[in-house]
Amino acid sequence: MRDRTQGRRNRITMDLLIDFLSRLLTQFQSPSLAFLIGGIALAAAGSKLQIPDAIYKFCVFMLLMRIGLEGGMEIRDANLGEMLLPAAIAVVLGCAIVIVGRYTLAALPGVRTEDGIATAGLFGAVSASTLAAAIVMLEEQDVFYEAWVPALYPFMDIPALIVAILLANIHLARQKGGERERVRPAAIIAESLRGSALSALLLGLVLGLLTRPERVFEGFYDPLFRGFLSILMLTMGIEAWNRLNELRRVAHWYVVYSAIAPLAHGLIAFGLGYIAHVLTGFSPGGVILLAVIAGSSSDISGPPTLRAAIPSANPSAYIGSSTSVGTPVAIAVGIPLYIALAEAVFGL
Amino acid sequence: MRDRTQGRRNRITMDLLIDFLSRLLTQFQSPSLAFLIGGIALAAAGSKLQIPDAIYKFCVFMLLMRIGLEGGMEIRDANLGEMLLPAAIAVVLGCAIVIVGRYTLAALPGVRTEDGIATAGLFGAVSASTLAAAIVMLEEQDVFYEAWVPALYPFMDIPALIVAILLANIHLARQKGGERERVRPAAIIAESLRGSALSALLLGLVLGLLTRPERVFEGFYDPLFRGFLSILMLTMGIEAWNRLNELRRVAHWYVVYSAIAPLAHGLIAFGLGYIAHVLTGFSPGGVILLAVIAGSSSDISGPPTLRAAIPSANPSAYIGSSTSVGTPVAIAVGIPLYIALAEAVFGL
Amino acid sequence: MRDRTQGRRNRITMDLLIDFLSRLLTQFQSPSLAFLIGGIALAAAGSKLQIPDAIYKFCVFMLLMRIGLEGGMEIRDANLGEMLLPAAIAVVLGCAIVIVGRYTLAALPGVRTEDGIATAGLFGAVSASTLAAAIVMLEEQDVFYEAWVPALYPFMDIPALIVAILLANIHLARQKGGERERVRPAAIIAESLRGSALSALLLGLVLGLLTRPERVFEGFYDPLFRGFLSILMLTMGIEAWNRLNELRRVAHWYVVYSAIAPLAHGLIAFGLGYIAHVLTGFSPGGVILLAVIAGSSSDISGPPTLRAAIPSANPSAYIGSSTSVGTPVAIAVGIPLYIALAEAVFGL
Amino acid sequence: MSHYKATKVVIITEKLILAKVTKLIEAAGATGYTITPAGGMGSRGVRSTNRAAVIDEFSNVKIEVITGDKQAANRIADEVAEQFFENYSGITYLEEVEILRPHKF
Amino acid sequence: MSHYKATKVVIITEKLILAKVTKLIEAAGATGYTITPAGGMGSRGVRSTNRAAVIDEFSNVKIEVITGDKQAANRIADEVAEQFFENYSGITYLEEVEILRPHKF
Amino acid sequence: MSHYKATKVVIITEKLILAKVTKLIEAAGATGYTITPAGGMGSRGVRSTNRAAVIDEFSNVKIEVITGDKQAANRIADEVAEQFFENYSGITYLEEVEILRPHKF
Ligand SMILES: Nc1ncnc2c1ncn2[C@@H]1O[C@H](COP(=O)(O)O)[C@@H](O)[C@H]1O
Ligand SMILES: Nc1ncnc2c1ncn2[C@@H]1O[C@H](COP(=O)(O)O)[C@@H](O)[C@H]1O
Ligand SMILES: Nc1ncnc2c1ncn2[C@@H]1O[C@H](COP(=O)(O)O)[C@@H](O)[C@H]1O
Ligand code: NA
Ligand code: NA
Ligand code: NA
Repeated sequence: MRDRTQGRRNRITMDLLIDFLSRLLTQFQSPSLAFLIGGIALAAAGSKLQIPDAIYKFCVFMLLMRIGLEGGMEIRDANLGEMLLPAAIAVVLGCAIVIVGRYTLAALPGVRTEDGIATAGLFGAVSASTLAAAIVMLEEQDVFYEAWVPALYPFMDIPALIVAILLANIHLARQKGGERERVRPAAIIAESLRGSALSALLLGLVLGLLTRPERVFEGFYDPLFRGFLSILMLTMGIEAWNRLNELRRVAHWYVVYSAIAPLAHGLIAFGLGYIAHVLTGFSPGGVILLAVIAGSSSDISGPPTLRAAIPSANPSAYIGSSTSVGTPVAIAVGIPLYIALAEAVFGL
Repeated sequence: MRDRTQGRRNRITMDLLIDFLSRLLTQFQSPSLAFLIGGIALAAAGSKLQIPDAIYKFCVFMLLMRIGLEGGMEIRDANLGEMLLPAAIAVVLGCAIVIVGRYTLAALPGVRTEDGIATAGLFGAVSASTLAAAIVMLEEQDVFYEAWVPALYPFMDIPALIVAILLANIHLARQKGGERERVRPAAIIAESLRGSALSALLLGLVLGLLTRPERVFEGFYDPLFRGFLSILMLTMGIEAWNRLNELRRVAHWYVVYSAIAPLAHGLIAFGLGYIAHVLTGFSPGGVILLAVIAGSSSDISGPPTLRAAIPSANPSAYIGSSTSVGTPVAIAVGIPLYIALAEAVFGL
Repeated sequence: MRDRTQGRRNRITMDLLIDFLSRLLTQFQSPSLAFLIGGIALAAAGSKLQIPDAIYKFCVFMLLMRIGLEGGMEIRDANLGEMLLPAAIAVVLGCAIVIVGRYTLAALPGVRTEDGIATAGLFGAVSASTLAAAIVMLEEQDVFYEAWVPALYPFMDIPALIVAILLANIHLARQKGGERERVRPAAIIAESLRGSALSALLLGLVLGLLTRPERVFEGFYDPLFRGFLSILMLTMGIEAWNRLNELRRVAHWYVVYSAIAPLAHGLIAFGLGYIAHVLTGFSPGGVILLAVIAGSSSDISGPPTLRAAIPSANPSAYIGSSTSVGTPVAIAVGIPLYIALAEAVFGL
Repeated sequence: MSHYKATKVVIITEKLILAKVTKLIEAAGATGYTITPAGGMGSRGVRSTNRAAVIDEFSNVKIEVITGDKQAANRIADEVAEQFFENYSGITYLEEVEILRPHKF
Repeated sequence: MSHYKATKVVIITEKLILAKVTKLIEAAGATGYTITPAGGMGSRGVRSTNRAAVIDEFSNVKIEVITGDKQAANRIADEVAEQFFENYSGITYLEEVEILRPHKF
Repeated sequence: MSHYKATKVVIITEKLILAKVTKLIEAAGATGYTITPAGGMGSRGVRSTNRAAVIDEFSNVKIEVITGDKQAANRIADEVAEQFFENYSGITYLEEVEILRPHKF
C-alpha cells in the first residue's frame, strides 16, 4: 500500500519534472538569450565586432526610459497599496543578500573580505539589462504583471549598495583598529538616484505619471524596445567574455559563488513572492520579475558606486563575478527557470 | 448706457481670457515640453544622465532631414507664389529683430555692445529644435500648415546672422577709429548653408522634391520623428541648465532680455502672419510656425558662426542667453501661447 | 530580302534598347541612389554635415544583421543544394577578378604592381553597403531572390582577398629575389570572418537559423533597414568625395579602371548567373544580386586587411579607387543596369 | 616674445576619480588643466577606450597641469599619488616646458 | 640610430579655430602636426568633451607640432598667441624632444 | 617625495598596427603604456578623427611609454621606426620626464 502511494507520488513528481524541463527548454529559443550567447561566442572567437559606446549608452537609456514611461502611465490608476509588501520584500532581500553573501564569501579560501563584500554588494543590487530581458520575455508570452513591478528596482538596488558600503567600513575600521568612517545613507541614496540608469528610469516614471506621452511611447519607445534589448544583450555578451580574464586573476571561488548565487537569490525571491501572491494577490508575472530582480547582479551603475566607496576592494573580483558569470547565469538560466517554475506553480 | 456696454465688453474680454488660459494650460501636457523640463530638472538635480554626443547629432540630423523631406515632397505641387509674402516677412523680421535688439541691449547697463549685438543676432536667428517641437505639437492637434513653411527657416536665420556681423563690424570700426572690415554677405550665406543644420534641411528638401523617398520617409524618418524629438528636448533641457552658470558671469539684463524677447518676437510675427492670412490666405498653422520661428533663438549653428565672425564678443553672454533662457521660454511658453492664440483668433 | 530582315532586326534591337534605357531611367528615382549622390554633392559643396562615427558603425551593423537574420530564417527550409553552383561561381569570380585585374593594372602606365594587386583585390572583394542597396531596390520592385543569395558574399570576398595577398607575396618575393613569405589562407579566412562586417552577417545567419528572432526582426531590424541604408548611402557619398583627392596623387589609370571594372565584373557575373538560371533555375533576382556582389568593391573590411597584409601597397591608390569611383559606379550605374537588364532578359 | 620655464604635471588615472583630482589641482593653486581621454596598460591591466564602455568610469583620463610654480607642481604630483594611487590605478610625472605668458600660469 | 634635438610646440585651443591654426602651422614650414581631442579648465571656464556637445566647435583640441627648427617653433607659438588668444581661449607652450630621423621634421 | 629622471617614448602611428606596436613595447620590458586617439597631418596626408571613419583602422593613435631605462626607450623608438615606418605612417620621439616612484617604471 505504502509502496504504491510512493510509486504514484514518484510518477507525479517525474511528470512535473519532465513538464518543467520541457518548458525550460522552449524558453531557450528566446532571441534575447540568443543575442547574449551570440555576443559571448563572437568575443570568444576573437571577432572585432563592437557596439559603439554611444549606441550602447543609448540602448540603456531607451530601455530604462521605456520601462519607466510604461510604469508611470499605468501607475496612474494603480492601487499603490499593493506595492507595499513586494517593496518591503525587495528591501529586505537586497540587504539580506549582501549580508549573507559577505559572510559566505569571506569564509571561502583566497577571498579578501573587502572583495567579498563588494561582490556581495553587486549581487544584492540590480541589473537593468536583466530586468529588460525578463520584461520582453514575459510580454512575448503574454504574462501579466502589475505595472509598478519594475519600479521595485531601486527598492532592492539602493539598500544593497548601502549595506555593502556599511559592512566594508565596519570591516576596514576593525582592521585598522581606528574609528570607522561615517556612512551617510542619504548621500548614497542621492548618488544612486543620480546615476544614469536610475535617472532614466525615474524620469520615465515621472513623465509617464504626470504628462501624456502615449504617442511617443507607442510610436518610439515601445516598438524599439525589443530591438535595442537585442543589441544590449549582444554587448553584455561581448563584455562578459572580455571580463573573464579578470576573473582568472582572483580565487576560483568567485566563479562558484557567481554561478550559484543568482539562482539561489532568484528562487528565494520567488518563494517570498509566492507568499505575497497568497497574501495580497501579487501576480504570477510580478513574482517572476521579483525573482529576476533579486537574481540579477548589477553591471552598469553598481560597480562605479562601489569602486568609489570601497576603493580598497579589487574591481577585478567583483566586476568579473557579476558581468562574466552572474549576468549570463541570471539571464540565460534564471529567467527561463522562473518562468517555467511559474508555469508549473501557477499554471500560467 | 456706456457703463453697461463697458461691462459687457469686460465680460467678453474676461471670457476670452479664461478660454485662452484654459487652452494654454492643456498645451502644457505635451510630452515635448515635459522632456525639456525633465532635462532641466535632471541637470539641476546633478544627475549623471547624458545623451551621447553622437546620438544628439543624429537626432538633429533626423529631425531636419524629416522636416526637409516632407517639405520637399509636398512642395512638388504647391503654389510657391504663396510663399513670397511670408518669406519677405521672415527676412524683414530677421533683420529687424537684430537691429532693435542691438540698440535695446546696448542701452542696458552692464552690456558690452559687441555682446549685445551677438545676442540679438542669435535671437534673430532660428532654432531647429524649437521648430521641430512646434511641428510635432501642430501635428498632435491636426493643425494644417503649408508644406513650405518650415522652409522659411533660412529666410530668417541667414539675414539675422548677416545683420549681426555687419553691425558688429561697424561698431568695432567706429571703436578703433579705423576702417571697418568688409563683410561679404555671400560668404556668410554660403557658410550658413554649409552648416550641418541647414545642410540637412536643404538636402531633405532637394531629395523630397526630386526623388521618390516616400517609403523611407513613411517607414523611418516620419515615425521616428517624435521619439528623436523627445531625446533632443531632453538634451536641450540638460544643456540649458548646464549653461546657466555662464549667465551668472554676465549682466542680469541678459536674463530679462532673453525671457521677454522670444515672446515679443513671436507675437509680432504672429501679427504680421495674421496680415498675410488676411491678404493671401496664409494658413493659421503657418502663422503659428512663423511666430515660432521668429520667437526661437539659434542654439546649434548660430553660436559658432558668430564666434568666428565676432571673436571679441563674449560667448558666455550670448550662448547663455539663447540656450539657457531663450530656448526654454520659446518652447515652453511661446509655442503653447501661439497655438492658444490661434485657437482664439482663428477658432481652430 | 536580306535588307528587310536586317531592317526589322535593327528595329527590334532599337525597341529593346529604348525599352531598356527607359527602365534604366526609372531606376534612378530610388532614394538610395539619391542619398548617395546627395552625400557626394554635400561634400563637394563643403558642407559640414557629418554622420557621427558611432552612427555609421551602427548602420553597418543593423544592415548586416538584418541581411543575416533574414537569410538565416529563410534558409531553414531552403534547399541548400541549389546554392552550390552560384557559390562556386562566386569563388571563381572572386579569384578571376583579382588575377585579371592584377595583370590589367600592372600593364597600365604609372601603376606600381603592388598597388595594382591591392586595387584588384578590393574590386574582387565585396561591399556590404552596395549589397544592401541592391536588396532594398529589389524589394521595392518585389523581385524575388533565394534567401541564401546574400550569403554568397563571403564566398566571393574571402577568396579575392586571399588571392590578392598571394599575388602580392609572389611579386614581392620575385622583386627581392628572396624567398616569398608563406601565405596562410586559413589565417586570412579566420581574420576575414572576425572582421566586424562578416561577424555581423554570420551572427545574423546563425541566430536566424537556430533561434526564433521573428518578432525582433519584424519589429526592428526589418522596418529600420531602409532608413539606415539611406544614412549609410549618405555617408558613403561623403566619403567618396573626401577620398577623391587621394586619387589625385596616383596615376589617372586608376580612375579609368575603377569606372569600367565594376560594370565589366557585374556583367560577366550576370552572364554566369544566367547560365545558372538555365541550368539550375537560379532566380532572376539571384542573378541580379550575384552581378551586384561581383560588381561591388570592398570599402569597409577589405582595406584594413590589405593594408596589414600588403603594407608596401599605397592605400591612396586602392582606397581612392574603390571608395571614390568603384562604389558610386557600382551603386548608381551597376544596380540599375542589372535590374533593367533582368527586366529585358527575364521579362520581370 | 620672451619665454619662461614652467612645469607640466601629467596624471594618468581612472576617469572615476577625475572630479576629485581636479579639485586637488585647483586647491593647489593651478590656473587650469587639460583633460584627454586615454586607454592604457599598466600594473592593473588593460583599460580600453572606444568599445562599449559598459562601466564608463573605469577608462582612463590624462590630466595635464602647467604651472610656473615648481613647488606647486611637486605638491600636486605627490598628493595625487599619495591620496589615490594606493587604491586606484594611475601614474604621475613631471616635464619641463617653456611658456610665453607667465602671468597665465 | 643617433638622436637629434627638436622642439615640440603644443597649442590647446578651441576646435572652432582649428583650421586657422593648422594653416598658420603649415605656413610656418612645419612638416606635420598631431591633433587630440581635449577638454579642460582655464581662465575662460570649463570645456567638456564627451557629453552632447550642443555647440561642438567650442570644445578644445590639442595640437602638437614637432620641428627641428627652434626659430619656427617660437614663431608658431608667438603667432598663435598673438593672433588668437586675445579673443579665443587657448594656451601654448614648448617642449624639448629628441627625434630619430631629422629629415622628417 | 624625491623625483627621478626617466624617458618617455612617444609613438604616433596608424591604429591598424596598434597591437603590433604594443607587443613590441611589452617585449622591450616596459611596464605599461598610455594610448590616446589622434588625428594629424604628415608626409602621408591628413588623418581625421571624429567624422565617420569608414575605415577606422586608418586613424592615428598616440602611444606613450615611460621607462626608467634610457636604453630600453631608445630601443623601442628605433625598433618601431625600423619595423613599421617604411610602410606605415608614423613618427616617434623621446622626452625627458621626472617620475616619483621609480619602481613603477
Ligand atoms: N610605463 C608606463 N608608461 C606609460 N603609461 C603608463 C605606464 N604605466 C602605467 N601607465 C598608464 O597609467 C595607467 C595606470 O597604471 P597602473 O596603475 O600601473 O595600472 C595605465 O592604464 C596606463 O595608461
Ligand atoms: N594651467 C594650465 N594647465 C594646463 N592646461 C591649461 C592651463 N590653463 C589653460 N589650459 C588649457 O587651455 C584651455 C584654454 O585656457 P583659457 O584660455 O585660460 O580658458 C583650457 O580649457 C585648458 O584646456
Ligand atoms: N612634424 C610633426 N609634428 C607633429 N606630428 C607629426 C609631424 N609629422 C607627422 N606627425 C604625426 O605623425 C603622423 C604620421 O606622419 P607621416 O608618416 O609623416 O604621415 C601624422 O598623421 C601626424 O599625426
Ligand atoms: Na540582485
Ligand atoms: Na528668431
Ligand atoms: Na566584387
